[in-house]
Order: sequence, then C-alpha cells, then structure tokens
Amino acid sequence: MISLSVLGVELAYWQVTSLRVLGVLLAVVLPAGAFVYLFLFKMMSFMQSRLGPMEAGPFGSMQLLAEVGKFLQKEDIVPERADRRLFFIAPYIVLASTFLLFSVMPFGPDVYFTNLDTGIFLALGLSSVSVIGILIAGWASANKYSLIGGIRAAGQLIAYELPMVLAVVGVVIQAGTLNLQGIVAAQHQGEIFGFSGIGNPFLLTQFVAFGVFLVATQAELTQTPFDMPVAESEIVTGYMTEYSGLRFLLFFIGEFATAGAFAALAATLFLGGWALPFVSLDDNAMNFIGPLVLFAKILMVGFLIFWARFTFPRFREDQLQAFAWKYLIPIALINILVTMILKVAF
Amino acid sequence: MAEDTATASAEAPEIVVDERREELRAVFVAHLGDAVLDSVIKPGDGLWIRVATDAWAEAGRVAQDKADCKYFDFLSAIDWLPSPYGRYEDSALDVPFPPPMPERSAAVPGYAGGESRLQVLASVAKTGTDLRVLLKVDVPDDDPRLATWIRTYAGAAWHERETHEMFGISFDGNADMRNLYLPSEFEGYPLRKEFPLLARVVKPWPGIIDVEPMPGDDEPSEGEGTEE
Amino acid sequence: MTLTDAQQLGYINAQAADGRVNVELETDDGMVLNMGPQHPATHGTLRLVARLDGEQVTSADVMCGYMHRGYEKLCEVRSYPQVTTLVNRIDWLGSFANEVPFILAAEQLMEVEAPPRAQWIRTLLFELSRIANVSLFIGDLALQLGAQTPAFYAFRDREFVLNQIESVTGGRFHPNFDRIGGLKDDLPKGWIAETKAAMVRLRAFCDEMEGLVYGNEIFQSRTRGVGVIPAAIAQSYGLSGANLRGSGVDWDLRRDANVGLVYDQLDWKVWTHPDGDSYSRCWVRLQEVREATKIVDQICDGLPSGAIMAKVPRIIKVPAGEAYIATENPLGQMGYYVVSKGDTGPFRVKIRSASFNNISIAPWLLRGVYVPDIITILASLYFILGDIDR
Amino acid sequence: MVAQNVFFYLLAGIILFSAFRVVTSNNVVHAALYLVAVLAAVAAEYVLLAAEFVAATQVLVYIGAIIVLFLFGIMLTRAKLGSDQDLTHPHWALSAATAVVMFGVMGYALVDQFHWTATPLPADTRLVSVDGSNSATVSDSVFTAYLVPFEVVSVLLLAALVGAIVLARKD
Repeated sequence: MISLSVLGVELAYWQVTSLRVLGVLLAVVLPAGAFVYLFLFKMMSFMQSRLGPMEAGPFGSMQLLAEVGKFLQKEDIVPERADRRLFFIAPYIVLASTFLLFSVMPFGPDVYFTNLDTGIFLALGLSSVSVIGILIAGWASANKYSLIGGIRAAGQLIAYELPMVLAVVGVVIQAGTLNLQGIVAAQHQGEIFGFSGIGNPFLLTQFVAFGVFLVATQAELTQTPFDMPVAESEIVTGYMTEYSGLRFLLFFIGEFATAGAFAALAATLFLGGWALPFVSLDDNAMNFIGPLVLFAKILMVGFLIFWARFTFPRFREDQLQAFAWKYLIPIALINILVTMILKVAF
Repeated sequence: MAEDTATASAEAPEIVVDERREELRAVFVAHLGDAVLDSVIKPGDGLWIRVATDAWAEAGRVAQDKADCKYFDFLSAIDWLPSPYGRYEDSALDVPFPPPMPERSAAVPGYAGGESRLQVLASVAKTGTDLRVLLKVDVPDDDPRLATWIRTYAGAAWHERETHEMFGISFDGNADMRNLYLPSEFEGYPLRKEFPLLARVVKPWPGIIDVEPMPGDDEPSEGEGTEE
Repeated sequence: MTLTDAQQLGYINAQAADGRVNVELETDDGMVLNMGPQHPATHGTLRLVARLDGEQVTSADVMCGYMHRGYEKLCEVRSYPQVTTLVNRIDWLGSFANEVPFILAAEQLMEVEAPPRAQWIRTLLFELSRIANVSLFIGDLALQLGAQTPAFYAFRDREFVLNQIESVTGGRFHPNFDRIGGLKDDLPKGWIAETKAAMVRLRAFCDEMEGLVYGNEIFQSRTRGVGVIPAAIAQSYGLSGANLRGSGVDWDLRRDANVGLVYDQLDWKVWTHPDGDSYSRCWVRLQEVREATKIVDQICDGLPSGAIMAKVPRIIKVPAGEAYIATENPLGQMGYYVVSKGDTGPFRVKIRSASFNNISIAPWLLRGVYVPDIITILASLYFILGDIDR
Repeated sequence: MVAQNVFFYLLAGIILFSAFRVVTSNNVVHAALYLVAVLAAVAAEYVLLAAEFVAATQVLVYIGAIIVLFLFGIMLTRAKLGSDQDLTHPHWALSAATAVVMFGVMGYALVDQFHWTATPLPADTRLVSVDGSNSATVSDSVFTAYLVPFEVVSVLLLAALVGAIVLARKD
C-alpha cells in the first residue's frame, strides 16, 4: 500500500498484492538474468579470449531465453532410488529463500515490499534457509557425490554465516539501526568531515567489513574459490548432479538470483543502496531512479563476485574452514571492536 | 641369435668393448654366480642377462642393491612360439580355423638364449646414466610361475598383473593378480601366440594392397626434401 | 565361426557385467566412492574406487582397461610402417613423440640411420608435441583445481603449435609422419619463421601461467606438500618425466641416453625440483615447456640442409634381433621393446608407456589424503588414458 | 482481522499436522524436515503477532542453525533412504504421557494467567516506526531488566561450547 502511494492512486489489496508479486519476480529474475548474460556469458568469455554466445539475438543477448527454453524441454529425470518428494521440493526451498531475501530489500524511499525494523537481521536469517534445500537435494538424490556436495555446502554455509553476520554488525553499529531503509538513510545523510556530497557510504569507513562480507558472500554463493560443494572436477556439481530439466533450471536461477540478492545486500549496506551520490532529488523521483541506481550498484558488486569466480582455483574444504575461523572471524571481530570504540568516541 | 659372452666382441670387432656394461655384467656374475645363464652386450646400447628361474627374485635384489639400478622400467614377457595364424595376411578362406599349433621346437629364443617357450623380461636402469639392464628369465612351460619382484621394486606390481593376464604367468608373493585391463571373467591369455586376434578372424585383412611409395622413389635421382 | 561368435559374446557379456558392478550406497566400514569411469577428473575412462572415512581416503584402487585396445597384440600383425599409425593413438596429445622411439628401434635393428636433417626435424617435431601436450596440461591442471580461465588460455596458445604441426604433417593430432629412415616430407615454405613466432607466444603463455596459476596462493596451498613422492619411491615405481624430476632425480633421457635425436648438439637444461610434491611436478613441467621452446628456436636456427630420407628398401623387412629404445616423451619415458624375426612386421612389441608406471603409484600416493587432493594428485601425475591402457 | 484469524488457524493446522508427523514419520530426515515446517510455521505466527524480531530470530537460530545441524548430523551418520523400522522407541508411551503432562502444565499456566480473555492487538500493526519499535523494546529490556539472566545464559552457552570441544577432540 505504501509503496504505491507515489502514483497517487489507491489500489485494492489484491491489486497491490499482485503488483508486489510481479515486482518481486522482476527483482529476482532481472539481476539473475543480467548476471548470467553480462558476467557468465560475456565477461567470462572476454576474459577467456573468446566471444561467448553470438548467435541468438544481437551479441547473443537472447541466449538466455534459448537456454531457458532448452532446459524446459529436457526430460526431468529422477533417480530410481531417490526420495522423490524431497527431490522435487529441494529446488523450491532454495528458490523460496532467495525470493524472501528480496522481501526486505529497499529499492527507493517508498519502493519496498516490507520495511521491517529488523530488516537486515531477517535477511541474514532467511539466507540460511537455502542450506536446508541444498542438504535435502544432496540427500534425496541418492548419489554419493550429491551427498558429499550437500554436506560440504552445509558445512561451508554455516561456517561463513558467522563472518557475514559479524561483518554486518559493524555497519549496524555505525548506522544505529537494523532497518535497511535506516541504513540507506544513514549513508545518504551522513557526511565525511563536513563534506556531504556523496553522503557517507559505509564502504569508506567499513571497508574491512566490506571485504569480509564479499568473501563470505562468495562462500555463501558457492562461487569459486569456494565452490567445492559444486566442484565439477571433484564431485561433479555436487548436490545438483542428479538434477535435470526444469529443476536444474530452478537451481541455476536460484544460484544467480541469490548472487543478485547478496549483491543487493552488499550494495545497500556498503554502497549507499538506492541513494544517488552528489544529487539530492525528491522522494518521488527517487522512487523511479532508486531501483535503477541499486541495479547499477548490484552490477558493480556482481562484477567483483564473478571476477573472482573466473580467476581463482578453489580451496580445499579444510582450508576453507581454517580461512573462515582463523582469519575472517577474527578480522570481523576486530572490526566490530574498532567500530564500537570509534562510535563511542565520536 | 643367441650369442655367447665371449663371442660378443668377436661379432662386432669394429666397436670397442663397452667397459661400463662389462662392469655392470660383472656385478651380476659376481653376486649371482652360476645363476647368470647367458648374457649379451650390444656395445653402446644394451645389456641382456638371462638368469635362472629360481634366482629371479635374487636377481632383482642384486640389480637394485649391488648394481645400483634403482629405477624400475618395465616387466613383461615374450612368447617365443610362432603364431599359428601367421600374420593374418592371407584371406581367411585359405586357412582352417583354428589352425594347428606349431611344434614346440619352433619356439626360437632371441638374445641371451633360453629353453622355455615363455620368457619374462624386465628392464631396470640406473638413473642419470644410459645404463640399463634387460633381465630375462625362463618360465617353465608346464607351470608358468615365477617369484615376485614387488618387494624390491614396488612398481612391478602392476606389470606383474599385466603379465599375468596377458601371458598367464603367475607371480608368487604378489597377492593382487586381478585383471588390469580385461573383464574379470575373461578366458585365455591374449598375448600368447595361440590366442587369435578376433578382429582379424571376423573380418580378414585384405592383405597388403597398397604400399606407400617412398619419397623420391619414383624420381630417378635420390630423393631430397627441399624447402621451397 | 561359431566359436568366434561365442567368444565375442562372452567378452561383451563379461564387460557388461563388470560395468554393472557399482558400489552400493551403504557400506559397513566407511563410504566407498566410485570415481569414474566417467568422471571429469580422470579425463578419460579411468575408474578410481576410494574408500572414504569422512573426506579422507583410507584406501584407493585404480581400475583401468576401459580403453584397452590391445596395441601389443595388434602390432604383431602389422607391418613396421603400419605400426606408427597405431602408436600415434597412445598419447594422443603428443602423437609424434610416440612414433619416434618405435622408428628408432626399427632403425637400430635395420642398422639404418636417418640423415642429419631428418634427425633435426624429428627433434623439432618431438619438442613441438611436447609443447602441445604439456601446455594443455597446465591449463587442465588449473581447471581441475577449479580455475576455469587458464584452460582457455592453454587451448588458445596451444593452437599455434598445433597449426605448425599440421602444416608440416597434415595432421593436427595424429601426424603419422615418421618413417623408417627419415621423414615423410620436408618442412613447408615459411614454416621456420612462423614457428619462431609461435614460440614467442608460447613463452609469453608460460609467463602468464606462472603468474596466474603458479603464483596464486590458493594454487600453492592446494599443491604444496600434497602427494609427496620421495625419490626412492619414485624410482622403484618407475615414474618418469616430470614426476621423477619433480622428486629431485636428475635423469632425462634426452640428455643421458640420447639415441637418434640431436639433443647433444643443443644448449638446454634439465630442470629438477627437490620437493617431490604436486607443485614441484607441475613446476617442472612448466619449465620444460619453456626449455622446449628454446630447443625449437635453436633447431630452427641450426637446421642443416640435405636429404630427409635414407635409402631404405621399398618393402621393409627388419633383420632378426631385439632392440629397446626409450625416449623422454611429454608424459615421461616411452620405450618400445621390439623383437624382430626378420619379417615385415615385429614378432613382439612391448610398449613401455610412461603413464602406466606413473599412475601405478596412485594407490600408494592416495592413501590418507582428502577427496579434493585426489584431484590434485591425479592432475599433477598427469596421465593420458591411452597411454595407460594402450 | 478476519485474514489474520484465517492465517492463524491455517498455520496452527500446519503446526499440529507437522508436529504429529515428526513423531510418526518413519524416516529420520523426514522427521527433521517436518520439524522445520513446525518451526517455520511458528515463525509465521510470530509475524502474524507483529513480533518480527522474534520471527527473524526463530528463522535464524532454529531453522538456519539448529535444524541444519540436525540434518547435517543425521546425514553424516545414518542417512538412509527409505523408511526405518526401528525408529519407535520402546518407551514411547511414557514419552507421550510426559508430553501430555507438559502440555497440560503449560496450558494451565497460560489459562491461569490470562483467564480466557483475549488480549487486544495494538491498533496499528504496521511496523514502520524506527524509534520505539518492538525490536528496540526487546533490546532495551534485555540489556536492562534481564541483563543478569542474559549474561548467565551466555556463560552457559560458552560452557557448553567448551564442553563440546573437549568431547570432540581426540588428542
């Protein structure tokens, strides 16, 4: 209801609800599609001195649709000894977690689905739900590679939940709120030594947290160098091994949509969210520009995520755990400490 | 081809005696004594030594410890019996299947002689040099078994497995005699000469119908490759 | 022919039964993980059965034979010139190098020597196949460890070498170019300059890989100290090539037992690494690519003129005798033990391929490592299925 | 408030059904997943009661951590596909009786406290105000009135953590 006040019309509840459903679909699919086309197809290809898809549409831009069409046509194979019901449910759980992540994301002063006091807290909680989907997928496939992949994923996601939360705590302390809108506002209205042109994006003060958050994001998304749950040269795409057709597509969309969601979180927490630096427009204008600004920032963060993905080899499982517990968590804790001291001092 | 030690230099008088290989052979003779049945040296190229069947394991130990040939190269076998199928160059219609086995006496061993039809051949080498010993041993016809080398050369395990499945030679002490290549139910020993090459039996070789001309063969002058 | 049909049927049935042997999901002590015969890490059809305790391997068994083509048997019914076609397919990434030792063994038995120019070009092509083979290894190694991009760089730059091989031999993968007594053809026009340009690219590729892959800290932490082979073990298993030199054994047949090739007239270096771990094996291979580009450059500069074919009879009959020639191939030592009985074809050929020995150490080496290290170790041992199974 | 009532009963039904299936399911993993459904539905009930902080905590702690660890442990140790026959404990009747007694005690306590009176919801259930939000209220009470219990619980958790490490380490 609130999100629609900008148009100056009162809509019925069901109309608002259906608009929201449309909006969240757009919010999930658009970054996911953009990531796949821009980064997976094109950027990766250029980095690897090749062109990437070129046939479907101008510069292969329709390749994505072709891929979706291909997956929809494929047979949906279920292994004989699989737990059929759980096998079917698993991708939806992963996808649901991704969709729910966007429910707390602010896209503009009035453009959001919900504006909860505990927005970031809920987002982190919801992101951990996807682990269950992955575990179920790994277990229900009745495949050892899948099981290993699922267990690796669970261990990894649990381990990296912690540095991620701790990295966010620094931001929360500085902003003084758990509300994502409040965090955006704190960055937008803040100033650096009296200069308020670009506000105070927490990237500048919380760069350590940003680094930890990005690394943890990389791990949460199971992207290289933390992709051992889906390592194709070891355990043959892990928990996704037995999936095909539509259900594989759901996992695939889930992977990139979650990348989009985490990039959006990072953009909101550290890059100022939907707010535009240097200019100060009224709320109504920002309601339209804000989503685009956020989208641009999502692409920036996505670029970093995928750049690392295409460059690095992957860690080993124990090295990954050691990295989380020995480096990331202490660094994040020190960051919290320093932030607290500075917060109290100034 | 069996040459005696004494005649090796006489056979090739224009080449000087290969002292390094002579020394290497002397090590084997010194430690194995009469078990060294025969040996051949091709100067500058190779050393073949045939040892007695029951001295096979000892020969491995001598090679490793005394002769300092720590490098295990390969282990295989040779079936000296001529193939009853010939070279499959004739049309299958002319040859009865299966053809009669050749006489046992038709098995003529190569370098360093030998009495048995099957001979095991192993190569060990001295790293950092071109010195290499090709050890041969006769395997009894009626009971093809031999001592294993895996306690001296760990790498021999797979080679003995391969030799077992290809020639039917057992190696005492090597417990792992599973087939390496072939299905476990496979019958017969493919590299023995009596084993038919099934592909050629099913579809006979058309014979040598085209011979590629050598470069310059059709030119009157000696063929020279020229970079244009 | 009823016997043959029955035999064939039995063979097929037995093979199918073997294929059906699949490991059950639950086992009593630990989990049995069956990798292969279709698994990306085995690049081919190798099967690895690992018994796991958690992510740790308690024992591992390698099963090969899915690509066994019976070359030793086939060689017995081929004439000498025909054998090169077969042996091309053993190590299919460095095909020309497979032909050389066999041809040299046959030449030794016939007491024929190739003219100098042929020897030089042989050495040249030999090193080019080494570069084509090992540069792909470097890319593939990175791919096995999860980095996608270096593989594409490897394919990109290897293409230059393949082009050069193709323009001489007419075949990118299976040249079948070596002949008893020399070579089939001479080099085409302008080839020398192109090759030297390609070598410059390859050296740049090596530098790039050294920075992108070998210098990467994740790569180092994945490979250093993983799969350590002491020198004595390496020798008793008969490892060869970079696997042996990576364990600090300074032995290269090109330098120490050079037969029929011109390495003794060139200025190059044998690289060794004392550590014996996965990293050292990979590092030695990278240096060998570098060294090979230098060798190629030197050969391009010093190529003598003259004939490329010695006088050999039209139908080749090799005198009776035995010869064993091994050369330092891209994968390691490759040797042919040729027994001749004075016929048009060999009486028995024992193919001593490098990968067979190299992979036979895997059960020893994989004990106690973690599942991801299986990949590292297999990749660093660098085998080619055709070279194991022959 | 009709919609809220409808959703309350819907969620309550899900909770009851899933809770029943948790104890009757023949497969450990299925049972754990029904537990997820119970906890998720409880979280949804919290949201319905405008307590989104508690709901988020419920999701983060119970679903995101505890159940994942459950599943993790089950799959590492006895991840059998298909149904198990020996899952029913011989003393299940005793456990059921205990559960009924527990339910009775809790129900009695609630009834005794509130006497079947409906507590009215706040007039405005929209959760927009940053200041004076209920999460702020929660944190205020945790760090003032309930500071000592809060810290004691932390120490207890720390002790449990240390104990777990001591038990898990072999050397």
